Amino acid sequence: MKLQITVIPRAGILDPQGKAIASALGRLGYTAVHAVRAGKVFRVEIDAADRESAREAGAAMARTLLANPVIEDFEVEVVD
Amino acid sequence: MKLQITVIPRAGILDPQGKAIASALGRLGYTAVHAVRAGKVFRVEIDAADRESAREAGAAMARTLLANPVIEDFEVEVVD
Amino acid sequence: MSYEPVTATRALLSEHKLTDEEYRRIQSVLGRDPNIVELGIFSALWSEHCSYKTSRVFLKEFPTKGPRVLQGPGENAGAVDIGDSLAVVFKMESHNHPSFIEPYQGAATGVGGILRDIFTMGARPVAVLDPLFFGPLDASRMHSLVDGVVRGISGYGNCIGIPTVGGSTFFHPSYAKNILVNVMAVGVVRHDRIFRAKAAGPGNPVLYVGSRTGRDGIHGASMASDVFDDEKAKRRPAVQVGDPFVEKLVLEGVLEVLQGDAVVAIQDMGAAGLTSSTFEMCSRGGVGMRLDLSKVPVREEGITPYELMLSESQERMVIVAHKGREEEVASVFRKWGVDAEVIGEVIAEPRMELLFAGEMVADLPIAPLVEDAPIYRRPFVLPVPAGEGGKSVALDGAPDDLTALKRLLASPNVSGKEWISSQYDWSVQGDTVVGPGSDAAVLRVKGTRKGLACSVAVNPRFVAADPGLGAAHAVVEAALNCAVTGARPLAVTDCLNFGNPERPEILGQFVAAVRGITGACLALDTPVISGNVSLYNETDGGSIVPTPTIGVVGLLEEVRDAVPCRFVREGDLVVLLGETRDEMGAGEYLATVLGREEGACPSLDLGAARAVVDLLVELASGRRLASAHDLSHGGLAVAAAEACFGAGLGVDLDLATDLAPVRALFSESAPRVLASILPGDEAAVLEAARRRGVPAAVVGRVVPESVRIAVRGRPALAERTGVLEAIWAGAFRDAMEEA
Amino acid sequence: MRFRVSVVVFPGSNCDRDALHAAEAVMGAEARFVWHQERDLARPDLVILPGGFSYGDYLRCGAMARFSPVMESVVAYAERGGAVLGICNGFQVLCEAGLLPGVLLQNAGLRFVCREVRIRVESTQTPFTAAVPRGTVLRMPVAHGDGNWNAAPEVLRDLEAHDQVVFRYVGAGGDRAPGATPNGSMDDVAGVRNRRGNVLGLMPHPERAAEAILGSEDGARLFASFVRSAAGAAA
Ligand SMILES: Nc1ncnc2c1ncn2[C@@H]1O[C@H](COP(=O)(O)OP(=O)(O)O)[C@@H](O)[C@H]1O
Ligand SMILES: [Mg+2]
Repeated sequence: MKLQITVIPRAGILDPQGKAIASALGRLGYTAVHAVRAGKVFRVEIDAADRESAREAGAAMARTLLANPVIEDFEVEVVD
Repeated sequence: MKLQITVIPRAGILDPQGKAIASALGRLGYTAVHAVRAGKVFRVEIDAADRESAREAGAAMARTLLANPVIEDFEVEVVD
Repeated sequence: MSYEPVTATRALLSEHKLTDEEYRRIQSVLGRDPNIVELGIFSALWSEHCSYKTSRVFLKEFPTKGPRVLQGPGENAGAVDIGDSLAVVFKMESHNHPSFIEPYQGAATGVGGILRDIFTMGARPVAVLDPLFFGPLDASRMHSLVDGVVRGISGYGNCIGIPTVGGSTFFHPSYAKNILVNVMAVGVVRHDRIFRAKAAGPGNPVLYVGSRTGRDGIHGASMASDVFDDEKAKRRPAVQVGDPFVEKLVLEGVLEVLQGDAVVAIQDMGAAGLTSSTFEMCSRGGVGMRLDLSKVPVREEGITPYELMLSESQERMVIVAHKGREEEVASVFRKWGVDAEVIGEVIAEPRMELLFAGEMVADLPIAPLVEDAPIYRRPFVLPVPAGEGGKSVALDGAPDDLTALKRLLASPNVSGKEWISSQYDWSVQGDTVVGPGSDAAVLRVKGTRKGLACSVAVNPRFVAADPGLGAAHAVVEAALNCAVTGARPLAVTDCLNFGNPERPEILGQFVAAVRGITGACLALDTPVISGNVSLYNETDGGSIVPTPTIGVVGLLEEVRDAVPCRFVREGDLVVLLGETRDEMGAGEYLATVLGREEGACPSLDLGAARAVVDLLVELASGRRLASAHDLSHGGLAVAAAEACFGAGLGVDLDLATDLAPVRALFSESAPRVLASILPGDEAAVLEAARRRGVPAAVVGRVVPESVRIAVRGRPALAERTGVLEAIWAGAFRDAMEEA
Repeated sequence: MRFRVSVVVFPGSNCDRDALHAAEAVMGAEARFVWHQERDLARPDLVILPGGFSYGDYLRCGAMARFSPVMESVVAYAERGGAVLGICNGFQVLCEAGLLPGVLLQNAGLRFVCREVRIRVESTQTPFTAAVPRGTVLRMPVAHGDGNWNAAPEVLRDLEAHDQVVFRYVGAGGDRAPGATPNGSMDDVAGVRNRRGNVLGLMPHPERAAEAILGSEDGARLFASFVRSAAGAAA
């Protein structure tokens, strides 16, 4: 099964990369862009009995390793 | 409108980060994980007339700035 | 079955960059047609990049021996004795084409590749230097190329933990579509631990160590041997991605395993990967190998033998171990988390037998592919030096001298490069005595009192004006950069970046440059111990200016006594060593201030250069030098200003000369050095210079806060040091940050 | 008595040899490496988590190293009051492991930065600064891409209240100044300690500024302070 785990800096947490990208996009002429948040994404191939247990494993990985709960939120999606 | 732009190393291209994470997950006991690819995700807030034009703007940004077409693929999704 | 003999169509041969003539030679070597795997192997090994088929005949001219040389060209890197049973190992290489396609990965894997050359010799790498050559910053993609290259070097070098302690950065329109990324690495090893890449001992196991093989950069070696065009840039061959983390583990594993005696020979996989590494090891040892390619660790399914042999996946090594010791070797790598697999064995007969899934997929003799590879004696036309008889160039439209100095300090070639060097970890390993920003970096050698000075140099404009003389200047400048620290220049490495050698005038530049380097190395007693040739640096018919980059390592007996390149103390006397002539041709002043590139390359007296080097080493070891800085781009005025930066000092100079002030200030005559000495030392210093026949004069003193230069008593320019320093320090940073 | 210093080596540590050298040559300690898969710290008086790129720093700096077997021992050792010094990547590992407060984000300038900085001693409540007067300005290099220390405002207030900010970046004059902080750290924080004071993390590299030949001996003052405190404690 395939999971997509998305890790994004929490609202209110400094995101220097997102800020820099937003202003670079502005300079490139994308003036309709107001805000960018930059995060990480992980595509994980995993053996699992069903979607629910795959999702749970993904959430556990995110909690222990992939995201830092102090500054980041995560989302887990079963892609296929 | 909100876009999510996902940038992932192309198939066949070495992904050192994904490789290191996959083995870290293995060490942590997630032995059902075979492979991880690690990429970047950007959440972009943008003014756009409609979903289609938002998506197009997102694709253009990915091509010019967010992704490196030599080694990365990207996907654009309109989140809301 | 795909291992049938190929049908040598035009398209197939051209894809493999083989000529009809070369194909006939393959047929006669084999007595049959090759299969596709064999064809790929021929193509890689006979590429210019691997075989040096055009350059080899000329490189023979280099002086490569000397009492201190422990290993000259021919191994992964050269080695020079530095006493205390230690040797310094160094080499320079190019990663030009890959960096133009993908600057981050191209530059990163350039660092990775040259570091492997150092640690396969058994040496622990201690420093990296990065000579870079770019087009003007406003050229298409250039801004992101500069950014990407610097990030790539930083990303790889910092992670693996080898300090990047110096380099050079030169901008010229001829690099706009063909940037040059050269990287030099330096390592230190005990004499008795120097390892070589000579396979031996039939029955000895061959191990594959490091990252798994993917389809990265297949045809990289033939790409580097081909003229670039926009069409190819679009085809985008699979780019090699570097993994500095794995390289760090491979490095530690290799150095650990080489502490023991289980290893017979070791070689990294560079260009043409498994092919060149195994064939070259066999060639050096006069043996062969039988390899089972099914045993090669792979990253993805379905990789063919052809791809396995030609992949340029990074961070891989080949090791020949003593029979029965393979497990010992593999277990060291396993401890470091690195794959190590036995993939075959050494055989007595000098042949390469490759098996895959039980089938013989290639059976080739070694010598015809390596030492007896084709050698070309292509026609060449020696260049005619620019500038009629060194005639004085007119300086019409010259601004006042202060304005000119400010423009020079702001020019991309002269301005400070801290924006680059601060992205590199130059202090890791705790041995950096002098980091970037000086003529040469200085590293201490732990466990001794010694130090190593490392520098790179080339002035491509000089080389363009006169390839022979310009190349000699590069050797002299790199040596002088070391000597101003007090170090005795030991030896030279080079990276010869030129255009398409199939054009006689380009090959002529190459030949002249090799001769120029040879002459300078003989005069300075600095043999060439390693190097690299990068030809075909040409895009859409436009060639780069010839760029023979030179790296020099020098030895300081007492690293504590390393001489700084900037003034240290108010009241010191300033001494100018060397003669200033009317030599504005091919200079920075002409290019930057007047927008012209013309005139003759400055002359060079190699005996005088040797005398200046000897004098500097003598004065430094007698602790007579408070500071010393050699004069290069922009001449005396620029060097005088630079020597004031950092400490809030200034200088007050009065030049006694017959030259017009502008020429006295900005001529690029070499070799020259601006030194500061304690008042009271002048008699001894001038006497030492006289004894060695070096023109020397006290030209002023170190003062607070302002730079003032007069010529024959008449003020030429005066400005506060802070103003000049702000221009110099800010120009490049601002150009990179504003876009 | 000779001090025993254990330098932890993670795959990708690259200042481990520098730290060992500083421990031996500057502190006069008996120093050894402890491989990340070991659990025995070898009865140290001090554990150093050195700089580098553990596991390539591929996820977040320090995130993967935190799960190394040796870290269980380090955590237990720290909880017993053992002295732990995290330098650069070691600081990041300590934050990830929860032994020190805050996180180290990417530098505000989004680039790796290697340069000399000045840091001011703000707290003497650790053995590493006990003998270095508060307000002392020390010169040493930084070299990192992710040294932007951040914490929730209430966490920072709490740290201040308990004198846990040990170093701040300052300008040439010794005062906090624009441009002095190389990475955007909140409140110019360069190093923090735990409540008890036995665990210290900092981004700058004292081990690269511990000998005159390297241009600064200021880093050696931290090591000397530790040696004095530990000797005092033992006496
Ligand atoms: N790409 C670079 N990487 C690291 N250091 C650099 C780079 N470019 C320039 N420098 C440093 O800037 C200083 C000035 O360079 P350069 O002008 O080439 O030296 P020189 O004064 O000997 O001619 C040197 O110390 C050099 O190491
Ligand atoms: Mg110089």
